[in-house]
Amino acid sequence: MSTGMLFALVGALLFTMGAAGVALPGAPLRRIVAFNVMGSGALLVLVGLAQRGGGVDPVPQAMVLTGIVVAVAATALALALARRLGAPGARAASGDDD
Amino acid sequence: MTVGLVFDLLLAGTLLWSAWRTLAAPTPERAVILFIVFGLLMALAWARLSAPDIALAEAAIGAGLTGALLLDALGTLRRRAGGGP
Amino acid sequence: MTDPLPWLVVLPLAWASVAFLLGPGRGAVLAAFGVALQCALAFELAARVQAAGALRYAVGGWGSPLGIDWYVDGLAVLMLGLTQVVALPLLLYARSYFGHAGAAGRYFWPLAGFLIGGMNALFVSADLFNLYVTLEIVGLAAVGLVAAGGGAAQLAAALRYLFATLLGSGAFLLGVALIYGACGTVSIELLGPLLAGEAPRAVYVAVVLMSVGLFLKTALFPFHYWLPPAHGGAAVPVSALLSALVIKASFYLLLRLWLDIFAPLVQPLAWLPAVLGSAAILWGSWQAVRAEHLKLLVAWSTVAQIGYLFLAFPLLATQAAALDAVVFQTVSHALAKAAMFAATGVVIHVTGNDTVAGVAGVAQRLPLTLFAFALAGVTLMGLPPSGGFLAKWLLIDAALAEGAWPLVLVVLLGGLLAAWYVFRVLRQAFLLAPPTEVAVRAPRLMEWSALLLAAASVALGVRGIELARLIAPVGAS
Amino acid sequence: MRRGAVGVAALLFAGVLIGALLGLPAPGAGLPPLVTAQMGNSGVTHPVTAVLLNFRGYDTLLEVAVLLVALLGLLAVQRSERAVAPGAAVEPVLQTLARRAAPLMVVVGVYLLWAGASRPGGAFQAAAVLAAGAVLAHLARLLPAWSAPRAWLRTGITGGFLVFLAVAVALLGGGALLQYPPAHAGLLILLIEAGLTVSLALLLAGLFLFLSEEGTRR
Repeated sequence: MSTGMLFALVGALLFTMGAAGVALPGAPLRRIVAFNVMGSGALLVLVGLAQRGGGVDPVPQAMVLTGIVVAVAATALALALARRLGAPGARAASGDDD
Repeated sequence: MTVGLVFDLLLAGTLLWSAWRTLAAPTPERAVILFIVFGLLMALAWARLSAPDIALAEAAIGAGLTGALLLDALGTLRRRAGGGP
Repeated sequence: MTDPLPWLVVLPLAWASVAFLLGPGRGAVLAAFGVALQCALAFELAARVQAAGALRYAVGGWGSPLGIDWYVDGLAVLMLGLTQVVALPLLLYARSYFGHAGAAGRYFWPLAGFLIGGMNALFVSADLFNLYVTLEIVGLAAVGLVAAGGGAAQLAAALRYLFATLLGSGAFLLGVALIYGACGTVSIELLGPLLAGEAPRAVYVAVVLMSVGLFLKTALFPFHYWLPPAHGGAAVPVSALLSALVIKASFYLLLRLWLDIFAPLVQPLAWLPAVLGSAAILWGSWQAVRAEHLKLLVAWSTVAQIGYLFLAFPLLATQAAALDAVVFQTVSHALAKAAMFAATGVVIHVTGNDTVAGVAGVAQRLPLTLFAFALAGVTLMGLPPSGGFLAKWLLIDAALAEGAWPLVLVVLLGGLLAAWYVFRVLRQAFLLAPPTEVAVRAPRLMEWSALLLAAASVALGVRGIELARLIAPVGAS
Repeated sequence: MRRGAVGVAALLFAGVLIGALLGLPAPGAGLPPLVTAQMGNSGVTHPVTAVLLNFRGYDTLLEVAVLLVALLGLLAVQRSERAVAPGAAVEPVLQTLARRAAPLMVVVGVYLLWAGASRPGGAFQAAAVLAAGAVLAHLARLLPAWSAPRAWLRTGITGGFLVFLAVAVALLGGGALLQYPPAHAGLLILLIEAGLTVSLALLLAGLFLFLSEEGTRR
């Protein structure tokens, strides 16, 4: 199995885990982290699958750079909303470690 | 079995494990720290996929900036939840 | 005259950034001029497409597969025209609405500009990855607009909307990744022949992922959960833009993909959107009938009206009238829903009350606005001679030709339920108001833009033939 | 209940997805040969930069718009009056470290921008390093959080995007949107990248500094 295919499979699993984390109810911060795992997974599939025959494909690599920037933009917006909301989930969760 | 393949398999396993721990972490603090580790491992994976541009961007933006954003949010939310001043 | 196509994408992005550059709350006049110019450009483009057929444009001059292509046919130009035409009165309305409101309007103009620019870019793009980027612009701008200056409930609605839209675009992105991996290109033009033959299983997975992602963004039942709080809780001009246009953008993309490259793959699944659409019509209308708050009533009505868009999917392959029905429903709902939200905004502004019960007495105080609401209601119910009537008539016609009786039944039942929730508001409006209220004057501009949009949604039924002619070449391609 | 249902759905989906990936036939040549063939006309020598700023430069234009939209949304939900005051004292070690690191990060940023034409690097990486420097300086209390986007900041944030748009439109005269003439492609790409580096650095730093409340509490 090529490196590309291996990481494409890892990406598929990461996407699934992350998507489940976003879909499940939970503290906003956790869902934001899950969204980032999901996005990383999709991007890993994009490059890994394209390079599964060995070799380097600059086209999906450039797309992934775009994808990473889009992900950080969405993360910042989500955090801004969660912070203004006072994040009720964070309150419940920090009770057991403080 | 080449050294490269062994490294790839190890990296793949660690990546999945860190993602799982991130998502299943008992506290948001743990989740954020583990996510930063996950981001750095992602950068390694990009390097293994011969994508140094992405590895750079992932380390700086994916792990670095996103991590800083999450940590900062965590600090604020916790201070507020702790009934701050 | 130069080619209007690139300007339709560049212009809104430019005035949006300049509006931000000017500072918080600024940019209203700029936006109005920009969209007025975009209207003219869209009509010029429509004339060109009608004269010469569909256009292809290679951004950067490379052409697919190396570069990104634009593709503009009748359907795309119709969406471009609809977006600019609905946005113009809504922006004038917003200028009056945000005139005195502080926080909510601070970044409305740049966000609205990016929203419109993102939609225009989406309508013309023929590259799957580029479409993903346009989806993100539209999604994030819409979330920012919903959240702007809001209280806790509004922020919670925006966050829920954000997670829904991110999940949708994430699924779309994985679909794009699978298609690139399987076919080696993301150009829709080149994918056509590649997907027509025997496609690997990964492509089927991609089709399902992208379709579900777009269902989620279009708020098709049962993925509608995020829509009522978001559209019901946002500032009125934002609700109108979102309900009239933004959900249509993801719907347009879905329709385009299902008609074009996904067509050979989704044939056995075509009944699924119709089933979900039927459920949306019945459930959404019922919730609208039960809604206590005026804006929530209008938002639930959107959930129901989205359903009609999907009813025609099983008929698209065989009945030419089915596509006409979808297009008429898209256009007439956009106009009517923009009008209805605009009228609702005037009522809330004047009565200071956002419940259905609070509408009492509006018939005397705001006859013009109530007339606009009623006209928009005529379209939603599907009474002649409105655009909604034409859409539903064509749909029933196509369904009868296929012997699809259940669809006919759903359309009729949906019309009755729509009549119920519209007349609920109208009856209340004719009740006498409690006499103690202080008179607030209705802004003239807000009343007239609502009426203009409502009148257009009805007039569409009379002058619909031109639109049908515009999209006629789509089926041929 | 819901947790279980989502878990089962995720397992099923993962199985189908992995099966589909393993069932894919060997890939064709794909786009790399096309990229290689056109590298000479791209104005740069690094393939990823050629794709990012020339072949698919329009994607990058819209991507900057995504960042701008996120920042606008973030500003729109911010309270209008945010008192930004210098915060409490911080570890002197961190401050010294940040003082040393900041100029270094500027140097690295500029290097990455320049390197992007021929090897890994470019505007995005350069901007990310610069923004990381700003975040570090902020954590060391050398740079306060931003309260409202002042005129200079708004100019810096939109400047790179407007330069990009202006170049795109200026090229309409010679052909299509963003169609660089091969002879001038290198120079135009460098111009766009220089503008983008400033704007993206401010945008990325802004995502952090407009949100941060460190130093905003007395």
